[in-house]
Amino acid sequence: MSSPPYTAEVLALFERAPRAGRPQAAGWVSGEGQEPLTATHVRWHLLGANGHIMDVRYEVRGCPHTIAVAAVLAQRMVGQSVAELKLDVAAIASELGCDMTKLGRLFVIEDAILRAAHILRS
Amino acid sequence: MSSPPYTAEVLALFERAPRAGRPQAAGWVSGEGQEPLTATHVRWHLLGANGHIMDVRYEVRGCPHTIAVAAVLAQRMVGQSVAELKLDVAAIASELGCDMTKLGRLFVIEDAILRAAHILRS
Amino acid sequence: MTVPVYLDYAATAPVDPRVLQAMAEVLGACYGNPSATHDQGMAARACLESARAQVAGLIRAPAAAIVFTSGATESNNLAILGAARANGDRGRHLISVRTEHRAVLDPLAQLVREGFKVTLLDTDRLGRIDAQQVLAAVQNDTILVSIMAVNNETGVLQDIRSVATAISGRGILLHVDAAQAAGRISLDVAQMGVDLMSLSAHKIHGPPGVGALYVRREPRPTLRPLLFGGGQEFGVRPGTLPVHQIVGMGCAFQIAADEGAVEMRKLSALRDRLWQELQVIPRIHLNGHPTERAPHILNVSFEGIDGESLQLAVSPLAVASGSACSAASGEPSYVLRALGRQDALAAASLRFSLGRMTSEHDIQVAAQCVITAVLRLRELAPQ
Amino acid sequence: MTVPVYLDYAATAPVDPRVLQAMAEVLGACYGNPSATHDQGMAARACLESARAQVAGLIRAPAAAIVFTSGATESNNLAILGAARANGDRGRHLISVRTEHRAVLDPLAQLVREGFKVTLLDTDRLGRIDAQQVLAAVQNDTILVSIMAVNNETGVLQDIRSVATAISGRGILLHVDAAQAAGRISLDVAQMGVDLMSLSAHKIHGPPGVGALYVRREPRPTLRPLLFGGGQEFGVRPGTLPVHQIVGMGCAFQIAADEGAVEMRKLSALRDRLWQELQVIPRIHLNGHPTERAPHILNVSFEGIDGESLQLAVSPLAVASGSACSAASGEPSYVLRALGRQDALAAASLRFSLGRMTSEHDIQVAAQCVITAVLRLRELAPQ
Ligand SMILES: Cc1ncc(COP(=O)(O)O)c(C=O)c1O
Ligand SMILES: Cc1ncc(COP(=O)(O)O)c(C=O)c1O
Repeated sequence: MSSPPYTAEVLALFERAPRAGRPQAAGWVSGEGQEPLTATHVRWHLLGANGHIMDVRYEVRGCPHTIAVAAVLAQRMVGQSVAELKLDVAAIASELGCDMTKLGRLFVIEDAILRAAHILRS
Repeated sequence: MSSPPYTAEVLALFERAPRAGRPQAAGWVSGEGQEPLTATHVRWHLLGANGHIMDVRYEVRGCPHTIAVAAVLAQRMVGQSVAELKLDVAAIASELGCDMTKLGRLFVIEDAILRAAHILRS
Repeated sequence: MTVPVYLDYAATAPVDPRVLQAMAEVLGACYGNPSATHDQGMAARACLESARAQVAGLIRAPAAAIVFTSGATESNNLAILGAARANGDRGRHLISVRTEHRAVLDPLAQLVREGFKVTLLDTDRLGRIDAQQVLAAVQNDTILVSIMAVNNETGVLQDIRSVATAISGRGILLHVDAAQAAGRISLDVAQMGVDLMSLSAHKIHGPPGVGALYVRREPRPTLRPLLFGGGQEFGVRPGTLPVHQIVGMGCAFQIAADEGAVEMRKLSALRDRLWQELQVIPRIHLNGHPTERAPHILNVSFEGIDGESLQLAVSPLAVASGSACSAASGEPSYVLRALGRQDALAAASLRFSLGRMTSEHDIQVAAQCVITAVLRLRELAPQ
Repeated sequence: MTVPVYLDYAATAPVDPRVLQAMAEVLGACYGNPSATHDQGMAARACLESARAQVAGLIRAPAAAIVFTSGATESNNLAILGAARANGDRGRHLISVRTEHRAVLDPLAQLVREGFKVTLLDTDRLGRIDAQQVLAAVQNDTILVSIMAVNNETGVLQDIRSVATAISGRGILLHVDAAQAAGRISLDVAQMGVDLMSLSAHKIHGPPGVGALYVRREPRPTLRPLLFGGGQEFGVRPGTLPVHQIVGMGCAFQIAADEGAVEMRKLSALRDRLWQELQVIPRIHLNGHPTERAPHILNVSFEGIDGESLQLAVSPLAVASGSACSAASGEPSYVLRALGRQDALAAASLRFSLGRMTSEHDIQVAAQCVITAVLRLRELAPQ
């Protein structure tokens, strides 16, 4: 009765999960985020050069919205300046029609990205 | 749920009501019985000769069992001695499969007969 | 034996073939528990929601105000027990009418056992109450008034709207048992000022075993459920929803909305015709109000004969001698007694109730059968 | 899109075509309110009584011990609320189990609000309780023990007979929710020593919206009704009886009596086959007892993945991730948590439930779909 069906966009992102994966090459940095209640777990991989993000990969154990938000963020991060990352998880979640009670677990994505970006900066 | 359907015999007696009617000829005596709760009302007509019952008629306002019991009694009375009338209403009622909670109103028939017989005797 | 003439539509009306069709389709195809989130569950839910809108439509309510139940008996119980138990801290007094259906009177009796007080109003000889009577019965702690729209034995209408107006502004809930009203008279819950309304499917050619309770949205009366477990129907009525039944009810209500006006005219003409034909019998009495009544019911008392013998003599007709619900008990109808009929006369009464399949021929056969029966039984009786 | 594979029979099982046929016949012909005394009423009553005998037959009860209701939810409520309220003067304590259906737990919670005390027993990790546990929980004023025969999420069986033996002679009523048991395991109320048993039609290919409560004859437990008005069903459950629904239930129960043994063997073979196929996935866990369970349910937890994503990934299958009743809430199943599964693992579980129309092909499609989904989601997750 409660949860609305997923939007077509979420469904497509869930099914394809673009840029998902574990990079094997050298030069990538990684950060993690976890939320124990739902066992959501995100590992974020960044490839940086000249203070900019050159490529992104991610691994997710999480609900369809977590996967979809991760996919959108991964797409949008490429080319961004590491110094001024724009990571509005809440905005993307609402773009995707996600139930806002899920925000707690979605911030796990931000945690992972920020940790990876921190390594990149330092 | 409660009241059983009527037996075939009761149905036949109800439909034909043999000997029912109001005699017009002279020589008949009549008696009445009434039960106010159900408005049961019986009028009994006897034609006697030599201390015996020669013929019987009756009028009834009453339930199907009252009509059936009256019809059976009317039949059986013909030929009986007025001095030793056999009027077992309860036995006839049970022969006819009648619900015994109805006995109260069936005795109205006896009342009517006894009154008619009383006139016949005196 | 010929097929008996069925004139007991107020007890239950045979399912309309279109309803049957709609139900068979659901049973054959759209299975799935409407609470489940998979495709079949969702298909079932879609059927359910469109039926909810159809039921709501007939009484001009929003769909979300409809709670499905197992019938008007349950709806009445949910409305009365549910509202009283949920509002017992606000007040302990309820008002209703002596001629209500058992499914209203018996829950009220249960409430009395639970410590509530109930005032039952007397009707006039024509079966009507008026709004001032209700108002006069209101106490400080009155929480609910329950009044039927159409009486199931006599067809008499109550003026619900004027009752609503009389008691408004006091926080008193108004419940209406409309089991015999839906599809027979036009209903508009908002305009009538009703908070709770009980509906049944099988009285208007839907399936038996399904009904609904209209529960006003704003302000929404609080109800204590009768059943617990599952959370369906806004938490008010749990249990796996019988989608085919509900779709059948929706279909029957849709048909009533589309064709009701024409049907009402047809039924009242046939009913008047029957009454006309019966006039050859002397000493008969119409029970209930001569004009303020629903089109599908005619209730007549016959002087000078026994009720049980009357019933047997008219057995080629399927008619009721009082409400179907009290038929088993053999007691003369309490509704007719409340209208002032003596026991014996109340027992010697017939309720003819008409429906979609009733024909002119049915009416003629019925009139002839009753005339013969009554005249013969009178002939048999002492003058 | 291809038609999804339906493996949610424990939520609701599509109506058997023979049942549909029997219902359509009643709806089309044998109309009449079974309380009415005219011919149609009597025809309706005859249908009703033969269905009552069919339902009774499956649990080897006398027909007069069967009370028809709107489903097992109502039956459970009537048994639990009804017995407690009627026996509240004798005692105020009830015993049940943490893994019962909501339609048992929620009425118990209502009784707590009414001043009763309830002990909920914990199961072992395989979902079982034993009779000694029940006996140990008995108090001086225990009036009712309610234990389900077959769990709706895991299929685990409880040994009802040994519970009955353990508590016998103390005047404690034993209620069994057999909604998932009828037609799936053999039942004999006398031999089991049961006083009250809840049954549902739609779990074994009968229509939804109808059920029954078995009420032992001698000694007959007293029950306070939930609904009032009309006197039907021995005064325990009023309302116009939905004859077509009841005939459908009777037909479904008759089929189960005739074909149940063969069907149980078929279902358990298919269920074992599914479990076998799923073995290619590492780190999966069977929920519930490996042998003491009904043939139609398989419940499996998958480590390392998110429950909601699992559900979406297997959406070509109609399966449940927990009970249909708790599906809407989004909470991980309380039944699986009671068996000791952590929240995340409980959420990443699927209940496959099989029925009459399940084929080998369905099982293969389902296994392949689940294998692909689980392996993909694990691939996506951080290692
Ligand atoms: C006025 C009225 N209320 C309630 C009911 C009960 O309806 P249901 O048979 O749907 O329970 C009936 C019919 O018996 C009725 O006529
Ligand atoms: C164990 C159990 N009890 C009770 C019920 C409720 O049955 P019904 O849908 O007939 O109300 C169900 C099904 O949802 C069940 O599985």
